[in-house]
Amino acid sequence: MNKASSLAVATALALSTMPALAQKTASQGIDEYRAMLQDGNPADLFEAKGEDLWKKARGPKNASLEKCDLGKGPGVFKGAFVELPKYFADTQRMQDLESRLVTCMETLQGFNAAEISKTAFGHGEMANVTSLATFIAAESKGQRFNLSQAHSQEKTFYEVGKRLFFQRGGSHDFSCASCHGEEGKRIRLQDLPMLTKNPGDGVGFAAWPAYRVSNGQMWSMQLRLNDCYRQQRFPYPGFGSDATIALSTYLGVNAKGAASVAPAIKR
Amino acid sequence: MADPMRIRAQSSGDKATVRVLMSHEMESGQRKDASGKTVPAWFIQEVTAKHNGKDVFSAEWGPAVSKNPFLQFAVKGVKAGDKIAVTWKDNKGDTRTDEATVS
Amino acid sequence: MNKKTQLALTSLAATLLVAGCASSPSVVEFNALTDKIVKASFRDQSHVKVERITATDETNRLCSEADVAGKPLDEKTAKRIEEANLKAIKWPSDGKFIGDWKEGEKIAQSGRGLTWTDKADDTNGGNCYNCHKIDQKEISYGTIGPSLYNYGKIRGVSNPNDPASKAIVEYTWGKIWNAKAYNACSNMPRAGHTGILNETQVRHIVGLLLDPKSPVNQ
Amino acid sequence: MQNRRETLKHSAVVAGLLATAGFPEFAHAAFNKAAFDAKSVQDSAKAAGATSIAESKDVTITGPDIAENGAVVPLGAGTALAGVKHLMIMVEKNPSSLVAMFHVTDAVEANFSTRAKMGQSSDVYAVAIMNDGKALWAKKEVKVTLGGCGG
Repeated sequence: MNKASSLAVATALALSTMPALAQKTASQGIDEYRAMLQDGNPADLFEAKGEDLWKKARGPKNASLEKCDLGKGPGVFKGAFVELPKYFADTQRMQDLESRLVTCMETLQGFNAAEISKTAFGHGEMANVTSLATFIAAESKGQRFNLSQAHSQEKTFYEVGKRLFFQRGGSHDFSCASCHGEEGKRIRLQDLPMLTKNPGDGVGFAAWPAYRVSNGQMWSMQLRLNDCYRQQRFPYPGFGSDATIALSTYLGVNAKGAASVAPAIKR
Repeated sequence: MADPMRIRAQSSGDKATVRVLMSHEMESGQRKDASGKTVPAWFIQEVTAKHNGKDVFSAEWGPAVSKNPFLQFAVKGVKAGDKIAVTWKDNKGDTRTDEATVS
Repeated sequence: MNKKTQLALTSLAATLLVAGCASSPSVVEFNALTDKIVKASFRDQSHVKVERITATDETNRLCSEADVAGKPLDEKTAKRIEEANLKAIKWPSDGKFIGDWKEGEKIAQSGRGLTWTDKADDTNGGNCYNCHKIDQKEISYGTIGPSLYNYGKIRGVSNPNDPASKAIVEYTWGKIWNAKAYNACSNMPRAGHTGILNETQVRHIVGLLLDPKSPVNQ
Repeated sequence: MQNRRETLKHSAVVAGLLATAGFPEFAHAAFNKAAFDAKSVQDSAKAAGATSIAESKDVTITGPDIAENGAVVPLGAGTALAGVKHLMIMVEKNPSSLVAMFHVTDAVEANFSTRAKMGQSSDVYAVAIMNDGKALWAKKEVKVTLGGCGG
């Protein structure tokens, strides 16, 4: 295969020249790459699993989640995703999709909510929460975000979320806004959505849960925020904690009108 | 037991394009865990497909196929309503079969 | 702030009452509530302690508040912050500003260190390429910060040891050590000041940017 | 489109049936360990029965010019030639080149796609092993970039 290797060298040499051109080609090339992955998103596997988990009788009470109230009445899941987080009168608190699912797993199925919340992402019942969230989110695909700001608590969480978004700290002085406060920026080759306003359909808040090809994991919004905080060099935000829900409320309200593409596929 | 596959089989003319997603770790055998020990290879080794019960497709895979694998192929002489069944078997002997109706 | 609200703020469970007030809460109340929620929501993980965000300095606090308000710091406050940060810069102990650009490139490439998944004794990276174009051979660079390609060349540094280059050399060291000394609310971390990079590492980064032999200046 | 619920229902039934029946016998189903263990494109083709090897315009390799992540690189191999026995997808610079080997029958088109892991930028190959033992190949370069925060 002598010809092959000499060709390889020639190609490599050609690619190392003309960096300006290569740069332009790089972003186009990556767009092509992303397009190739759209057909066949492994998130489908998690969505199917989530649907199964929703319907299956499980837990100490051997019950399904089909009577779970995600904000639109017991058992209604279509369109629920694009209205969360919201205030729930029964728990008297703001909840996002995942913390609400955990509430239902406790009240309907008899699981221990505190135990689930302490479980690491990708493990045990927490992995099931992620699959369930993927299924519920997928049922609102194409719908536009429309979070309520009617309840005073919803407004309060928006204001707190805004403060969290701009909170500088950690060893690097980073806030969410360091990366997501301006338009058209990127980290390495990753485009960064500006999250202080509606960043557009299927971008930012409207793209998670998403399948991450880099590690082959399904990432929920809670994990997305958790890993943002990790990279921000912040301490660990508790699963379903008020901080994560306030931040989600801020992002969700800002995303008003953006069509959801969740579950998406990401780097 | 392994999680189900997602199979989409779409007919166009007299053939059907089959797209499959499989739930599998596809551990490469090259990776080290936190303690520095090599994680043993664990991957789907054989994939086969049947059209209405008849063998039509087979492939062998190595550990370099990505996690949660995707596969696309096209079967000839297929019409809507036919059945396509896909089976995988991994190097530990685990196997899984799922079936889809051609649309 | 009325007494009822104050009481409400004393416990997290009672935060509902704040919102329940007829009048909307004030900025101060929202700030206080945010602090409480932060304390209740974050926990230590590995070597990353909650103090990292509850015990932030005045620079971060004032800049965060300005960001929330959506207007920049007033000139006087900004000056004061910059002066305080400038004073805190540690200059090279041996008077040498220029290190090995090859080592600098490695540090610029590395995004490791100081997250809860990093080991406490890991060597930290500079995260530089995350935000800056530097060596133009690296196409995977970020755009949050300005391009640093040809950084020294553009500034006319042909010999960093020449007294004529002194001001640029010192500024470059200072900017990497403590970016807030020159721009109070810069997005850039204070690599030396907050202990991300040590003196030797900062020297290598300065070398990467200013050494005429560095690929940055080709 | 296939209804998800139906797929699941079928899956359960079929899985139950086949779990006991074992893996169906199929002419090509035996795993060609030598081909997968081979380090190079050429050795792997030989292990798959190739007696000679040459570049061919009649074989196609599809893949991105740049992959944002080496963990998932969509690759495809195809040919319109008659008399093809196997189609192989290979990544030259992987520890072992062979990613996947597809067996061509009259019932399927000689055109297959999957996704591969790539440790670094490399040439990727489609190799068609013909019935007469000739191996015909096509290749393209796929650049793997470092995405994200590099941490």
